[in-house]
Amino acid sequence: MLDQSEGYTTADGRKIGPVVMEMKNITLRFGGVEAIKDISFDIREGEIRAIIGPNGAGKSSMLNVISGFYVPQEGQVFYQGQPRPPMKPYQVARQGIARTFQNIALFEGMTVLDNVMTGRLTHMKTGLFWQSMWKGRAETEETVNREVAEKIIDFLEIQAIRKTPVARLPYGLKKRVELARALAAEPSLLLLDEPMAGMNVEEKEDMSRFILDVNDEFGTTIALIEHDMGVVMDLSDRVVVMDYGKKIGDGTPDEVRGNQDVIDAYLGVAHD
Amino acid sequence: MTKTLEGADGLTSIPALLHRNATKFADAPAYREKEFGIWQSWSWSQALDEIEALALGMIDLGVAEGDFVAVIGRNRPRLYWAMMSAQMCGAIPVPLYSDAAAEEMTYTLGHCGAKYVIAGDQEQVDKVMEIQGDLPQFEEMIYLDARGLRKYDHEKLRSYAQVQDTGRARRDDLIADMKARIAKLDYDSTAVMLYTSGTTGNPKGVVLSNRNVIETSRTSSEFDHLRQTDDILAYLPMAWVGDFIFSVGQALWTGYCTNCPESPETMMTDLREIGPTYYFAPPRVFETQLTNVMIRMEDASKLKKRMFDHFMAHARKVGPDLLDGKPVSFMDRMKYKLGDLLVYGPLKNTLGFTRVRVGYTAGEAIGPEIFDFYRSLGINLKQLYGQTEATVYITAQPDGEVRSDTVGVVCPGVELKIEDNGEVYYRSPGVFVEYYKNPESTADTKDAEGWVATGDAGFIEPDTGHLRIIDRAKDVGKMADRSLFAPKYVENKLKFYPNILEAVVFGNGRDECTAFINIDLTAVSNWAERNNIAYASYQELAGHPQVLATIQSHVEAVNRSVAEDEMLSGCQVHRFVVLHKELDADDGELTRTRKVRRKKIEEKFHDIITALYDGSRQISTVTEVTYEDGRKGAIKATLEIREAAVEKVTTRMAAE
Amino acid sequence: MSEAFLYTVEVFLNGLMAGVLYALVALGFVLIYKASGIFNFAQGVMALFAAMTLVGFQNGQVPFAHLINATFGLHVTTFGWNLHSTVAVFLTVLVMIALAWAVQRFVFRHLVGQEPIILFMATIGLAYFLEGVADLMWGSEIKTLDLCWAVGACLPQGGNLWIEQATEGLGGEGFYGFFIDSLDIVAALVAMVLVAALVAFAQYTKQGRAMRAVADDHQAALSVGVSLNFIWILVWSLAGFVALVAGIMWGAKSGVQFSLSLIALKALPVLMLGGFTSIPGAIVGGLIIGVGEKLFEFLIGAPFLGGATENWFAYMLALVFLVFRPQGLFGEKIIERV
Amino acid sequence: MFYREAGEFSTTYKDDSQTFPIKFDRWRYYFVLFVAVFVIPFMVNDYWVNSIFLPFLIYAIAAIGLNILVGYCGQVSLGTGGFMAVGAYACYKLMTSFPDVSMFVHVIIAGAITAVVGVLFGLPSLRIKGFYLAVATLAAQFFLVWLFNRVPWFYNYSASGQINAPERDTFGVLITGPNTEAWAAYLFCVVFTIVSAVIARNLTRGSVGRKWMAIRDMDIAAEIIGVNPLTAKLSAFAISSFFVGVSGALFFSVYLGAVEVGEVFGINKSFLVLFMIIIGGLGSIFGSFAGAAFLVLLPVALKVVGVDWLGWPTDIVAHLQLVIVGALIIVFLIAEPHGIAQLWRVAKEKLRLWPFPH
Repeated sequence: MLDQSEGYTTADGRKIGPVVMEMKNITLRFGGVEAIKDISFDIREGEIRAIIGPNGAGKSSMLNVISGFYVPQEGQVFYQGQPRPPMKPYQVARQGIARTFQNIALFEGMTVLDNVMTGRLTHMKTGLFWQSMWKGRAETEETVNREVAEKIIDFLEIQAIRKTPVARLPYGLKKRVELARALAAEPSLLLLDEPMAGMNVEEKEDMSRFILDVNDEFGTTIALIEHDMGVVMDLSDRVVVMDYGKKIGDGTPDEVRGNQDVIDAYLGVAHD
Repeated sequence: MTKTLEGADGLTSIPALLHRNATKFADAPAYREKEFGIWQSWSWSQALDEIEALALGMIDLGVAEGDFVAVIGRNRPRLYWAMMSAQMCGAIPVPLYSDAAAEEMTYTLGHCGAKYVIAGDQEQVDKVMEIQGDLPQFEEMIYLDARGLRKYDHEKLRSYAQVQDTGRARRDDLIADMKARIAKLDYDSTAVMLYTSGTTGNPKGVVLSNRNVIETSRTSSEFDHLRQTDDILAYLPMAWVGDFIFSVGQALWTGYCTNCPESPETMMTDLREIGPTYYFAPPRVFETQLTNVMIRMEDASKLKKRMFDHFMAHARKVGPDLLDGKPVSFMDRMKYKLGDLLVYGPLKNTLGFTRVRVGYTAGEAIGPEIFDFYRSLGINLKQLYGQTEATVYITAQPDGEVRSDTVGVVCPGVELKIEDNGEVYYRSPGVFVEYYKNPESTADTKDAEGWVATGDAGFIEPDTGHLRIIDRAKDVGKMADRSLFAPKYVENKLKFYPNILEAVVFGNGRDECTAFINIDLTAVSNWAERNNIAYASYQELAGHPQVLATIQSHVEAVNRSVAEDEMLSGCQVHRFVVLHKELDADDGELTRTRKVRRKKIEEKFHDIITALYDGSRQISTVTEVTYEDGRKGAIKATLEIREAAVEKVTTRMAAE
Repeated sequence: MSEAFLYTVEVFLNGLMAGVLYALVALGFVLIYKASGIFNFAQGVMALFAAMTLVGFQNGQVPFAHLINATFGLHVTTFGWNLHSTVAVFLTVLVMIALAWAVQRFVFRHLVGQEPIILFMATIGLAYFLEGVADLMWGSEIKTLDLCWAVGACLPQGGNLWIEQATEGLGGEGFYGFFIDSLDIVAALVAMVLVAALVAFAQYTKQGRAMRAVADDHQAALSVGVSLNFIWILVWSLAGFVALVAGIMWGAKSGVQFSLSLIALKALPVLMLGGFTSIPGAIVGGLIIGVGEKLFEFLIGAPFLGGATENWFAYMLALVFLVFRPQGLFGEKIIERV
Repeated sequence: MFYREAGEFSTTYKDDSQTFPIKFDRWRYYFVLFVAVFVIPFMVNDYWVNSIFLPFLIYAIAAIGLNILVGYCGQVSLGTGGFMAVGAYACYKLMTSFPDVSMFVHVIIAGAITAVVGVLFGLPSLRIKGFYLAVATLAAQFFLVWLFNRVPWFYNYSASGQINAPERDTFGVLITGPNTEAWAAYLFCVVFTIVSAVIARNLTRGSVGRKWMAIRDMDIAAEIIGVNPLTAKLSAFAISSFFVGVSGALFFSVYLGAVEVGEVFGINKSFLVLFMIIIGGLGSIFGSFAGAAFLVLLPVALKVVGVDWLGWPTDIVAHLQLVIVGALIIVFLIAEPHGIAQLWRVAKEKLRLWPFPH
């Protein structure tokens, strides 16, 4: 197991910092059902952390706990040192946690650019009055944030569709736009909910490349859940494996690959 | 060589011009690039500042006078600046084709012994790193777009911005040195070295002096009345002499603005946004554009289509005359005005040509109807004839004397002579200094008096003084019956048909001509769609009987027109095959500028050629192809050999 | 028993009666909403339309008489006969079925799969359209509606003497017994019967079951071979019928006029209270609103607020209620997921 | 067809994000402004002003307001009539209590007051959605109308229960009352309309606008990316009600002069304005104008055709109008849910691509 104190250095020589978020003995119930059973793990600064497991293993619930959308009945979530009190989703966002969704949740009525700009909303503070005047503060703020948004757009290579209404885009591109929107918030922790779901091979490759580039370029800490084991393994630094709401493995991809329970979970007793 | 005045207005080097602009047009836009959704702009003074910063940084890096600095990447202001910075260091910029494969690059970089490389992005950096081993003299690489390069070993790698920062930081220490180096540059010191994509053998490094560049730029700018307020779109390979003259030479001389598109994909929309006033494109670009126009109009409503056709017909009738200022009846003028409101204006607008004042095409012959189409819209499209060795300009068409079948009159300062074998020779201030490290071929092309062989065969029309090019001189051969064999001439006639993309005619030393033909996928597939003809692959479409029939009709039409010119009537195509693959630069069948490599093709497809002459009805063959990612593969095909009707004529001996 | 208390009771009873009528209209909404997810704002206008048509038939009016006269300068008004109530009602039912078909065919078939709010706005448009048509057909003047099947077998009018006498003197001298409109009583009875009938229909008939199937799950219903189109026409017809009954009651009570279409507005809070999807909800909601607004007016409105609080009391009540229980009394819980 | 865009490019984000990026549109816009402000006032008579221009301008403001709430923020409201009433009565009270203050001030304050009321009735929107909310807003409608009907303080205890606009001016020019010049009334309203439109545009293209639209398109996602639904929805209610209030104030003081609340600001007013934005186009400022123009001109046109030409009695025409409007709503919802604005957009695209079909 990796040392939990000061971080570590990855195979490709990236420095991984201290713990950003820690899950301590999380248990989550829906009525009688236990979606998550006493799970603990941590996410470190600058690393790509994957949570994998067969369908119905409780991955999504886990992500929703991290994103603060669900509040666990037992256990405690530590974010940047302090225990995190239950809070509204938008407050979580303002703490620097951005996410994408398994089934795309873009704003269909807006253009790509506007969608990405919504990602900047947490950074835009001008009051109603100044906005109604537009000239001056509002316009300046708009420009400043537009620059950031455009950098992201350029980074994810969606310049060509900048002004297209999102509704007209194909699935793969929508996924990318959603990633752009999340990135635009310049999050300190980025959560990806099945980023590869429903993609063909090339799209998956593109997406993986982008995820790596994001982590490489902006040093963003990324936590992603994915049931497609193959993709995740060459993507992430450390992997948590879940099955039936329990944690059955945690460590570097290689460590996890060796883990017998994991092998069983994926090959032995399939349940979906 | 004719010595002209020592440096026009005493401006003897590119840096000098730059300084003049930075003071004379200080705040006028010099460069624009579509990036981050808007057109980032730099005035001349800002540009100078950036360029100096980079130059100083490069001096700091250790760039010495006379060093070669290779520049590789798509058209971007910062790369143009890089070339000028190099000149400011007294070094010689060498722009290279960014789509060149690694081995091609190994040769060029090795040949000029470039110590420094300025690369556009990761792709280029990777290519150079791959071949670093074979480049002993290589020292440092500077990259522009940091994307994906963060993890790279930065021992021999620096970012453009970083170099500029050091340059700015150390300005005071280095500025003197730089000024000194600039001062040393004179009218005959080298401005740039460009590699010609030779149709045979390795590319040659053409050394161009400040004289060459500045003199040509000056005369040609005056010839076309270019203005400081003009706009051009820089999208053609930076390694090509044309781009260097348009985007650097003339841009610096007249001080107009060079605009770079966001990416090749958005090229068309960017063109429309900028709406250049001075525009160059090779015939194939105009051709594809015209094809697209026609295709798009197919889906238009009946009425609109009728209106479009009606007014286009009218435009063809009077458009060119109006452009050449010839007399046109009042009614026709009015009707043209109306057409301009309803069709031409909007069309030019959607194509981005509304503001074009001077448009050029060159490189190969352009189809008359394509040429006339654009002319008739009121776009002042003209042809010029030139080559790297001449720093582009040999002949060009003055406003008002424009025709599709000539390449215009001699440019100011250029002398022309035609040898008896029909080869065209010229002499001008633009004539290149030498082929780098290649005295013998320098000697072959350029004689003691400075006359340069174009390698093209042609003749000057006595009445108009316009030059007409028949073909590559060395390709102009004799047929078995000693009559003149000019393949290019025929090929061009064939290529004027939208359905035909490429054509290669054989027959040198034989008694009959035959041809390979490449269909134009865009045009033909669209035609197939409309006649709902199903096809699975390029190969299948190319082999489709109806397609073959159409092509045959084209070939026969060409034969008729060839027959009219008795000198060349022997070149009628008796048999042809439609090839199963597109001729491609990656397979070495075309040059990077998409000129046909005859030898290569003859070797590669010898079996088909023999079949063309041994009277067999069809031929099965296997061809090796290279895919975009560099992998090689092979495709099998059985090709039908078609007979084409020819005109009977009494051929005259070419000797007479 | 104190007089005040007895008056309160009287008000309460009247409230119940009114509530039953609200419930009746609300029922129409629930039917359509359950089966097609359409929130039919036009329900009230349908009642008006039905009532006017009924009167029109009874008096043998010529449809579009005004229009015809205006265009051709004629002076036609009636055919000069009077139809027997039963026939008139029967004809009106036919008209309502035709209307149901038309609405389905020309409007909602083209809006399948649209957001509920769009459908809702469409029904507002429909309401305007119907109102206009009704006025054009039968003229917009106020009409009196009285149905008689035989001598003495008419819809009763005025206070119910029997109850009045039975309760007279309960509160001593000053109290003359409860005044309750017989029509309300009839209406209440009819409403109850109707509700019972509808429930029975939904439970025990084939179409009824199909209807519920559709309400539960369109796809499933389709897959077992239920014709959505038919079901939708069916529910709209039923709603039309309910509207007719409501129209008769209210028409008989306060004349057939535009204000009649406003009872639909009154039914809305009832639904918000009871939940759009539950028949019992509609009834309970109706009663609560009916009683609530009467009592509020009697106890607070009239004495302290200048009266006429019925106009808004129902809405305020529903509004306040919604804030605490957005899905209504009997409605299913709304769960949000990511 | 008329567009010549080649050579129009933006070198700053300011240029790129302006309302009319294309020169041709920009000039057309300036032209309209010029005509509206410098030409029309000098050629209108009472008839034109009172039967067309005033209602159009004032309804346009109301439509803009409602469009912000419904079209941009996705919160359907049927209480417009009620809120207009608030504006009207607030204006009335202000006019009567502070006779010497300029009408500009009165109207603006009236709008502000309405905004407050709007926020009050917007509170439930935090818990309830869709047509539940729509119906809930009816509460506002009925309660407010009742309030102004029953509480004498609001109509200054006048015997009739009506409110009548006394003569008030701004910069010494008479704006309200029977002796007002047509052009003065017109100019007064035109200023408010233009300013409202500009403000609305500025808000909807900025961050607030995006918050609203995010809420409209997918409220959960919006909250998760950091939009606070409370502020977003309430700001929409506030702004929307402000405009509606202003229009109400103008409607009473400048246009009608005398108001009986039940008649003028009843539920039908709510529907009328709602129809304007449906027909004009949800989520479009231009649509608000188009819709207002359409529904103001329709009755006028019908009257001209029906009454003046065909000589029909007015009531028939009125009924016919109901039928037509109702039908139109349905047709638009079926055929073009984004209304006239969308038709306009499509036409414009076609013109820009001319002669190409797409």
